[in-house]
Parts: sequence; C-alpha cells; structure tokens
Amino acid sequence: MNISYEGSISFTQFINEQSEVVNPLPEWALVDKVLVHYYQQMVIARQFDNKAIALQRTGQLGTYASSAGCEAIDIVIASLMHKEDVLVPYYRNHAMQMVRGMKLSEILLYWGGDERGNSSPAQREDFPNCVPIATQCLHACGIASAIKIRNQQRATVSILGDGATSKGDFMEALNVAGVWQLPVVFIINNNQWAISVPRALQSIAPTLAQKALAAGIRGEQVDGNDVVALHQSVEQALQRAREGKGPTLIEAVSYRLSDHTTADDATRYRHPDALKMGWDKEPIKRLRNYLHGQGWWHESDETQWLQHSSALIQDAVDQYLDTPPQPVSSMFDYLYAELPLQLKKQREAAISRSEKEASS
Amino acid sequence: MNISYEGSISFTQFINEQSEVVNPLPEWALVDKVLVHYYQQMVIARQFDNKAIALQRTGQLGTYASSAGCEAIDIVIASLMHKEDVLVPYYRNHAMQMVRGMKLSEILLYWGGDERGNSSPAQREDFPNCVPIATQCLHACGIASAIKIRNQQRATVSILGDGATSKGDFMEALNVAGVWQLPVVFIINNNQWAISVPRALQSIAPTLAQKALAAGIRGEQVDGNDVVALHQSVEQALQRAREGKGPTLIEAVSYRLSDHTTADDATRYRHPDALKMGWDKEPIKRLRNYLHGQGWWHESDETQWLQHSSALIQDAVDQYLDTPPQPVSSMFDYLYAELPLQLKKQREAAISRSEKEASS
Amino acid sequence: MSGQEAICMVEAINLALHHAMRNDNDVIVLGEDVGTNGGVFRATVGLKENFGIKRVMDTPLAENMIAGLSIGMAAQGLKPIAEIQFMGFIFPAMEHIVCHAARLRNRTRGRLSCPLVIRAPYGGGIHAPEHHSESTEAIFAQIPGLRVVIPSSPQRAYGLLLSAIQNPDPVIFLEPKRIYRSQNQIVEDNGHTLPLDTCFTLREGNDISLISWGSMIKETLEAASLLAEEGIQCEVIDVATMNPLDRETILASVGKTGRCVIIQEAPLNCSVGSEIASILACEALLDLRAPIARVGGYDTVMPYFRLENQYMPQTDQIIDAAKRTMEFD
Amino acid sequence: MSGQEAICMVEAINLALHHAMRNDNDVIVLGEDVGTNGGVFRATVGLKENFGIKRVMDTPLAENMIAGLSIGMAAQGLKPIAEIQFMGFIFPAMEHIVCHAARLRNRTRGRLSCPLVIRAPYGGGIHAPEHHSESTEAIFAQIPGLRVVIPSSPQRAYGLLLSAIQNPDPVIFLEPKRIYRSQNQIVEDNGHTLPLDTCFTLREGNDISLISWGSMIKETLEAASLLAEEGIQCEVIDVATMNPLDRETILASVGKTGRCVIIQEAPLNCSVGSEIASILACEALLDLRAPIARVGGYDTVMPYFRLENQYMPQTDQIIDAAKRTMEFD
Ligand SMILES: Cc1ncc(C[n+]2csc(CCOP(=O)(O)OP(=O)(O)O)c2C)c(N)n1
Ligand SMILES: Cc1ncc(C[n+]2csc(CCOP(=O)(O)OP(=O)(O)O)c2C)c(N)n1
Ligand SMILES: [Mg+2]
Ligand SMILES: [Mg+2]
Repeated sequence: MNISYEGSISFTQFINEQSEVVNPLPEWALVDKVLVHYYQQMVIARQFDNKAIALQRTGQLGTYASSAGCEAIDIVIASLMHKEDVLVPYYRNHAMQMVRGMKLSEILLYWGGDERGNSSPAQREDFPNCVPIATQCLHACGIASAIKIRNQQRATVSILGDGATSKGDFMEALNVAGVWQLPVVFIINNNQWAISVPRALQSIAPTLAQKALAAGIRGEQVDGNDVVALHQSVEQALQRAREGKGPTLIEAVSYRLSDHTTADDATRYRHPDALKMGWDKEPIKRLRNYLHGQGWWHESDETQWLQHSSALIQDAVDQYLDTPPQPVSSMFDYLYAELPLQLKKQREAAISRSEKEASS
Repeated sequence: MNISYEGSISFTQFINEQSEVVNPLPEWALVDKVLVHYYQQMVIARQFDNKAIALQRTGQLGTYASSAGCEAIDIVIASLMHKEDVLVPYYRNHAMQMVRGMKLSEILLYWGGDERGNSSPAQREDFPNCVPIATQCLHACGIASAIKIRNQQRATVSILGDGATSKGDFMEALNVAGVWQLPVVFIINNNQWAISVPRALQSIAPTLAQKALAAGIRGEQVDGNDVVALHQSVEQALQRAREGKGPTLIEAVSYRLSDHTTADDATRYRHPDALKMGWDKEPIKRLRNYLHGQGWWHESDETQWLQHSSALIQDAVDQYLDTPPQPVSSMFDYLYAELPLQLKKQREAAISRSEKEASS
Repeated sequence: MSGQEAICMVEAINLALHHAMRNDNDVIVLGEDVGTNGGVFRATVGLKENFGIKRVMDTPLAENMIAGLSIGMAAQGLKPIAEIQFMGFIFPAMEHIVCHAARLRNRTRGRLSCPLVIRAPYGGGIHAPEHHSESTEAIFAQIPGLRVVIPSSPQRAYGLLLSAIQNPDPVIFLEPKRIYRSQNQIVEDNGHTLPLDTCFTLREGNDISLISWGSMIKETLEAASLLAEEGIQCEVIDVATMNPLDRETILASVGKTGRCVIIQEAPLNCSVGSEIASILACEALLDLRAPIARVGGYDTVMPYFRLENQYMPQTDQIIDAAKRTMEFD
Repeated sequence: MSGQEAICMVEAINLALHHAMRNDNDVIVLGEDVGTNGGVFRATVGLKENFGIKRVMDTPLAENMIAGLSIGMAAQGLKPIAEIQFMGFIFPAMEHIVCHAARLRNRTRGRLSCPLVIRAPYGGGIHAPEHHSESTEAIFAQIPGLRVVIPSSPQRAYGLLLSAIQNPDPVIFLEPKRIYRSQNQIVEDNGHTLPLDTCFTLREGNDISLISWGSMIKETLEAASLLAEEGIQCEVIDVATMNPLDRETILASVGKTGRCVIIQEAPLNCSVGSEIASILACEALLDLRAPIARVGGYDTVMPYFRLENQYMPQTDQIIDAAKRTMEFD
C-alpha cells in the first residue's frame, strides 16, 4: 500500500470572539485605517438590513434575505476586489453590492420586485443576484474562462452558502476551475443553516473547504467573523487568481443571525441557545471591541456614524419608494435583442390592457 | 493557523504488471481456487467481447461498448457480491452482469436494441445498463437508502467511468452517501479515457479517489488490473456496507484496450504507444502468467477453457439471433401499469400499421 | 385536523400525506426543509413528529439528488414523495425525471417500476422572488411515462394526491400555491381517491365551454358566474390531469357547446392549452361554431413581482374572450 | 472544403463553424470530444487544428457545467458554441438554459446578454443506443427567451447556423442526425445567413399544406411528389425556427389551401405541432375546409432500435393523412 495523495485544510483566525489577537497581525492591521473602514461599512450593512426588514414588515418590500452575520465576509471581499474583477454573488450579498458601488436604493429596488435592481451601472460586468442555488459558481467559471482566454489579469469571485455546497454545480465548478486553472475564488459563507437544514445534514465532512481537495485545488477555512483572517486569505487568493496561479476555495465560517428570509420563522427549527452563540461570535461587535481597545473608535464615533448611515439609508429608502414602477412594456422589452412579431402583438395587448385598467 | 482536516488516499497492488508479487498475498490467494475462477471468468468475458464486436461489424448487433481492460474489475466485484446485494451498473459491465447470472444471450439482446435485455430474471433487483452518465450513482444511493430504512444487511454497488466523475451526480451521490452513511460501494473504472478525452482533462487532482475526501467518506485507489488488490478492497468495502459502517469509494486504475464503442475510432486521438502500455498492464495476461508460474494453469487448461467458452458463447449467439423481435405493441405495454386511453388507441394504430406493412 | 372543519388546500395536502403515511409504511417523504420545518409552505407539518426521521427526510440541498435518490428508493418498492420546494427549482432534476423515472418500467419491461410522487408548488401571484412563480406544467405533460396532476380545490387536492401516491407510476403533482389558503372546504379524511385521468366538470352549461386547471379555476368560475348573470351559460371543466388528458370529457363538452375558451396561467406557446386546442382542431372541427379562444400568460418571462399582476390572466380577460366567442357566428 | 463540391449537412455545419471562427475571434467551441476527436459526428473536425485549444475546448464530462460555463463566457462577450453530444443528454443543462441563458438579458434589463449557441444532434433512425434518438424540441420551444432552430438541408444548416452564432441571444440549434449525410448540396462558403424567424416554403401548391421540419422534411417532400402524381398539389413548409414561430407564412398557406397536415418526428402531446394546430384553430378556423391532420411519433418512449422504424413516421402515413384530409368535404 502506497500513499498516492495527501491533503489538508487549515483554519485561520487572528482576532477571536473575545476580540483577542490570537495570531500575529499582518502589517496593514496594525494601524486603524482599514479596520475602521471595514467596521464602518459593516455598520451600514447591518443598519440597512434592519431597515429593509422593517420595510418588508410594513409591506413596502418583498421577501428579503438578511445579511446579518455575513457582513465581515461581504465587506472584506468586496473591498479587496478590483473594479475590473467580476463578482458573481448569490442572493445574500447586498453588502458586497454596496461596496461594489451599487446605490442602496437600487438594491432595494431588486427586493421590491423590480428588475432594475439588476441593472445598476455600478455593476459593470458583475452578475445579478442568483436565486437558483449554486448555479452562479459555474457562471463564475465561464467568466474566468473568458478572462483566461483573453489573457487578462482579473479575478472572478463567486460566493455561495453552506447548503449550496451539496449541489452538483458547485462541485462541477471546483473541478473545472482546477483542471483549467481558472482565475476564480470561491467563497462559502458557511452560516450553518440552509433555511431549516443545519450544516451537519449537508455533509458529514468536518469542513466544507475540503471539497477543494476533490478537485485538486487550494482550499482553506477562515473565521468568517474575523475581518483580518478574511482579508489575509482573500487577498492572497485574489492575487493568485489575477496572476494566473489558479483557483482557491475559502470556507468562511459564520453564523446566520436572522431568519433565512423574511418569509421564514427560524424559531420553528433553531434553538435560542444556538442563536445566542452566533451573536457571541458576530463580526461587528467583535471588531468594535477590538477598535475600542486600540483606541481607534469611540462612543462618539459610533453615534456619529450611526447618524450618518441612518441618513444615508433613509435617503435610499425615499429614493426607492419614489421610483415609479416600470411600464408594462418592460415585460417584453428585454427578452430578446429584437422582439419577435408575436411578442410585439402580446406587448401591444398588455399595454392596452393596462391602459384600460388604469382608466377604469 | 490550525489544521482542521487531513486526508489521504492509498494505492493497493499485490501482483504487478510483471506478474510479480509485490505485497504479501492474503490467505485466499495462496491457493488456486479463487484465482483460477477469476481467470476463467475473465477469459469468457474477453471472448464474449470479441464475438460481440464481430457481430456488430457484420450488422448483427448495434453499437457495442467493449469491456476489454475492465474484466478484472467487473469479475471480481460481481463475484464478491451477494445475490441479494444490488448492482447498479453503467453500460460497460457485461462481465458483471454475466457473473450476476444474466444469460449471454440476454446481454446480446440489449446491445441488439431490445429492451428485454434489461428484464432478465437473473437481474432480480439490479438496475439495467445506465446510459446517462453518472446518474446511476444516485439510484444506488436511493436503493441504499431503502436498504437502510428497512434495516437490511445488503450492499449496493455502483460503478462509473473516469469521465463520469466530473458530473455533479457522482459528487452529490458521494455526499449523500456520506451524510446518511449509506450501504453503498462506488467503483470508478478509471480506464483513462472518456471517449476521446483523457483522464488528465477531467480533473487536475492526482487521484479520482480523493473525491471521497470532499464527502468525508473512505476513498482508495487500487490497481484495477490486479484481481488480488481488487478483491481485498472490494471485499472489505462490501462488508462495511452490509454491516452499516458506511460507504466507500474505490478507484480502480485500468486501461481501455478497445475503442470507446464500436461507433468510435480511437486511432483518431490515441497514440499507439499509449495503447501498447495498456496492453502491457492488462489483467488477463498478468494473471495467466502468475497462474502459470504457480503451476495452477497449463497450456492444456487454456485450450480446453477456450473451447468451452467458445461453445458457450456460440450457443448464446445462436439463441440471440433466433429471438424474434418484440411485437409492436411492446412499445406501449410497459409505459404505464395501466395504459391510458389515448395510448390504447395509438397502440391499435401501431399494430394495424405494422400488420399492413407486413402484408404489403 | 379532524376532517370535520373546513380546511384549505395546503391543509388538505397535509391531511392526505398523513393518511398515506399512516396506512402504508412504504410511503416516505423527502426534500428540502420538509422535516423539522414542516415545509416552507407547511405542507409536511407534523409528519416528522408522527413518522420519524427515517420516513421524513431533510435532504442535502440538491434537486437532482432528490430525484435520483427517489428513483432508487421507488425501485426498491418504497413510495417516495419528494418535495421540490418551488417548481422553478425542478430543472436540476430533469434528467432523472425524463430519462429514468418516466422510463424505468418501460426500460425493464416491467421488472422494475417507479412509484414516485414529485410535489411542487407552482404559479405566481404571491409576490415571491424570481423563479418562485412559474407555470411550466407543459414541459412535464409531454414526457411519455409521467402523469401530471394539478388540483384546484382542497377536496380535489386530497383525493388526487392520495391517488398519486397509490399510483404505481411516477406522478408530478403540481400545487397552485396562490390558492393554497384561499378557499376552505370540509375534507373528510376517508382515504377516498379521485381518478388520475379524468377532467372534472365543475359547472354545466350549454353555451360555451371554459376549460382550465389549477389556480385559474378560481377566475374561470368567477367569470362563469358573471357571464351567467348576462345569460351566458358556461360549462366549466377542470382538466386536473394534464397527462393523460381526458379528451372525451373535453370533446363531449365542446360537442355540446360548440364554443370554447381555454384558460391557463402558463405561457401559451407549446402548452397544455395548445394540445387541447389541437385536439379540438383535429377531432372536433365540425363541432366548432367559433374559433377557439385562449387566455393565458404572455410568452415572456414572468416579471418580478411588482408587475406580476399585469402578467397573470384576470377574470375580465376570460369574460371578454367568452363574449367574443359567443358573438361569433 | 472549397464550397464548390456538394457536401452533406454535417459538412455544411463544419463549414459554418470554420467560417464563424475565422471571422470572429470571440467565437469559441466547447463540449465533450469536440477537440482532438472532432466531435462524435465529425461536426467540429479541424477546428482545434485551425484555431487552437484556447478556442476549441474539450470539457470535462458534465452538460450542466458546459451550459453554466457558456453563460459566463457569453456574458463576457464571447460567443460560445456548446455541443451537447446527443439531445438526450441535454437535460442536465436544463436549469442553466431555462433559468439563466434564456433570462440573462431580461433579468438585467439588457445590461448583460447571452449570445450562446447550443448545438445538439436529435432524432432517431440511426440504430443508436437508448437516449440517442429523442426529439424533444418542444420542451425548448416553449421557453421564453430562447430561439429554437432546426435545419433540414445542408444549405439551410449553413445559413441558419451562421445566423444562430451571430444572434445576440441564446439559440438552441438542433441537428437532425438521420439526415446528417443523406443529401449533398453545393454550399457556397460566403457567410450568407438565413433568418431565424421565418419558415421556408419548399414547394408551392394549392391543395393542401404539409407543415414539417427537420428530418421529416425528407419524407414530407417525398409524399408531396407522390401526391403530385395523383394530382394533389401540396405546399410544403419547413418551419425551421420553432421559436419564434413564423405564424404568418403558415396562416397564409393554410389560408390558401384550407387543408393541412402537420408532420413531426416528436411525440404529439404538447408539441410544436400542437402549437401550430392551435394557432390555426384560434386564428384561421374559417379557412379550414377539413380537420387538421397530424402525423408524428407516438406518445410513448422511443423504443430501442430494433423497433424504431415502427415508431418513426413514414412517408405512407403522410400520404394517407393528406388523402383523408383531401377527401373531407
Ligand atoms: C435550486 C434551488 N433549490 C432550492 C431553492 C430554495 N432555497 C432558497 S435558499 C435555500 C437555502 C440555501 O442555503 P445556503 O446555501 O446555506 O445559503 P444561505 O441562504 O444560508 O445563505 C433554499 C433551499 C433555490 N433557491 N434554488
Ligand atoms: C449525460 C451524458 N452525456 C454524454 C454522454 C455520451 N457519452 C457516452 S460514454 C461517454 C464517455 C464516458 O466516459 P467514462 O465515464 O470514462 O466511461 P468509459 O466509457 O470510459 O468506461 C460519453 C461522453 C452520455 N452517455 N451521457
Ligand atoms: Mg447557509
Ligand atoms: Mg473512461
């Protein structure tokens, strides 16, 4: 018996849930700038989230997927991406989209049931939210293939949930990313739940990162509530991708602090103690305590920042609520580059039906 | 940085391609009985294969997928399976089907374009040949789930090609087999080719067995041309499955000695040297040399056995060629347990159309 | 649920699932969130508690896997009821449905079979996100070897689902989620089944046949009532089983009325409505006293929910179509 | 290939692929065995040698992956031509085709688009194994956002495929493999395209319209010739594009002839033929002087090849149907 393969997965953490430094910090994290920036962005994301849920509860928004608990993941990754890199998100990445430059009002538009929430100029070549689980991973590989074919120095980033790791798409994506050495970084937001199904029922494997081993690519686990760990891993993975050194899978271990979406009621399946443990580890408090300890962030900063972000968000909400709906014709106008004749007729019919309704 | 997971894959070989013993043989392999039996079965399989190809070349059989090169894999596994275990094959496992009790004439019927080749009484609960790549792996998991739900002591065996390991089905199957600890054994017949696509283009991973690591299950590599290595690994995996100890993935490293099927011409994409290396490693010659060396098999045995198997195969061919086609009504008779009215009418129409044709 | 108080469709489905699991140990339920959570629409609530996790399985997240597993289970004689959380997520399962579930019996000349039910909520109107509102029943209705069933009331949901579970072949059971909770009926939990090859005539009338199914039955019946006030007597047919289609009931009705409107939520192109119109054009041309009219979804992608009501067929469209058809001479 | 000697359909496809790759660096080809092997039907022969492995990619074995990759590539402005080895193996790709390829433009209000061609040989008649003989074009024809195209001659294959490649939206291009090599035509390699929304009238006639597509065009033209000998002048229409359907040509022809037979290899139920019959029943009822007749595959699974000729529609069935339709008064 010979050993024909050996592989392993590491776990990285710098700042633990008691906000203690457990590994020597990298240079950039020895000064306030980046960490404070991450903190500020996370706060906006959390506030935006609360606002969106409130809007949904009052019938002003559709079903909404909270990002509470994955702010660190989203903010750090999106911050490290270059403009010309491509983001291929799933449906829980508003915070990424915000950092990528989408207006908060545009993000609300999406969750308000309006396709224009996918057509922000700031999205450039980024993909829109992806609802069919794990399919985005293959789109990312296609984008990365195009980048490779054209010899560009860009990275593609795809993010998915722990549940999504069970779907063939994800594993096919890892495999082709490996064999074609594609410039792509896969991030698992392992928030421990796929709606009501706990992580343990998705796979018996102790880590999700080890799925990389199947594909012969780099895989690692990081503390998804620790911005420093995230930054270190993601930065390196992005750089490798841009330099043509191949793909990376990063499992970011987090916890879903909210219901799955506003259509869900997690108390049906989740013990309050589990949720409490999640809150003990969450990224914002952890970083705030650390920043406080370093003297980089004070109560007064907090108050000011909360005010600033509230105003920002309220503006976005106003803008969202003031956006008139798309015309009925929009159901047809983007289906094909050139609308077939029969659909032109249906388009006319739809318009006159809505005019009739409006006038009656 | 901590290590959160480590895994490895072993490679097992007992009798190498020079027919030398490279690891201490297990007890059962120290006497002639089982090895001679394996040898004899492999010879029948190879002869059957040659005959089937000849039939195809003369228009008496449809497209045929040769088993040349995977006889050891098929014969050993099927021999170790219990009658009440369930086989879920792909399309290259005639030798397994033969050992499981199917008549060679029934096997020919399948390749002659007749569904009755899937309805041998000997197949019991075994699945028929599976053409859509890798889908059989999930059927095996379903069967294994039923076995587990019913607390039975049976194993399910599913086999697939190296190309098939790239398809989501396979990876989804490994994953659910792991998380539900299903009584299933997956065997990869890694014959180095998926039609024209070489193994290296399927995955950058050095082994295919390491796909097991993704799912957190046992995985190993064996020499698929070495009946002893196969026997040892498969026996253990089957036993574990029957005892409720969970699934195993075995990558059996072999070489496809033939064209992909009779519809293929491998000279278009395969270098003759590569093929020659395949023939150097092939299982039948390797075992024959070993048996000769042990004095367990002589030229006279060979001559006699070839005669015996030729006769056997010729009988099967005669029986196959004598089998009248199914009636036209058979297109309808098995579609539903109870045929819907409209299909009854179509059935009548088909019958009268064929009667009309027959009489004209 | 005692069966004595009026219940809604999703409760009737839950009742039928309980009934089937109680009466047949081979019936099992699997899918995403069907266990502890009781299904995102609560259709499987209570099953895990009553029948245990061996028979009510929360699966990993992979529809292809759910279908493939179910086929293996069914071949072993279990009767799996697989839930696809929304019909928009059934596509990963297509290969297993088309190539295996629908063919296992035929392929093995009856040696193996596939007594499988795949349940999926379908259709729009609940302001759901993208992919949660499609009506793609026609894709499945055309697959030889499947049955495709759509209930339109709590009672029919109960009886049809029980039939589907008992049926020895694979059944795609599509649930119009918009009316999951919109109508209450007394549903006796008596195990009575309804046939899987028969249309239901919900209202008799001599002037015009309104042929519909699923969630559009509501609007169709409304239209029939309103038309009756104007003296037009509609016959309302609930197709209920898309495959095999009960041509006889449809032909008889149009034979009587000579006029017909087909109403569906799905886009029109290559749909079940196309097939019905085609049957009439081939087999009842002389009965037709007016062109067939069709009311359905536009042949475009279901818009995000802010415009979905502009997409979905409404009662007044049915009335208009029926009147135009009546005016024709 | 010089374009000056007569070539068969698969050669015409190869010619079009070469033309497109030569003239547009963004055109790439991917699939199983498309590179070194030149495709199992030789459709992609020579491409790898001429354009290199960066543009002609042998993929790992996973149709879902092929489709998903292609969408990402297309969104980046490449024009991927993905081969699905046989149409029977397209189902793993369904989710990406339906949920993404067909919707990317609509979903992003035109910000992203998906100029993708998926080629797949379809249909029976070559004595192939199971799953190698299906005709399931209707499943795709009904998906809003796709185009579905089927050529029926070498020249049309060339012109339609070039159009499909240039088209800014996803096109499912289905190749009737039974006639891949059965007919030779001079095909000028001049880059001329054919429209993707237009039926071709292959033969004019006043008595009856024979409407067909793909491999059945051969039998339909045969039937038309034989019927002409008996004095029945058929108009033969090659539908060519299943979606969007050119209703105008069909309506005009039946408007002229008043009689119609629809011929297809696919099963009848919920098919493109159903849609065509439905259009006639809704929009041309008064033109119809006889019931529509339909000739097609049975609504059962395509049998293994020993019986496949009993399954496939034959010329005499078309003749019978046309005669019955002519006799009707
Ligand atoms: C193919 C598919 N199947 C089912 C669903 C319904 N669904 C939406 S989210 C979800 C759970 C996803 O869990 P996970 O991947 O862990 O991501 P999370 O929402 O936890 O971030 C499910 C089952 C879907 N959107 N797509
Ligand atoms: C889903 C699917 N896609 C494509 C094919 C066509 N096809 C048949 S065999 C084959 C290659 C399979 O290679 P491998 O899995 O290595 O098995 P082998 O034939 O080498 O034993 C392909 C692509 C198929 N049968 N099913
Ligand atoms: Mg999750
Ligand atoms: Mg192989």
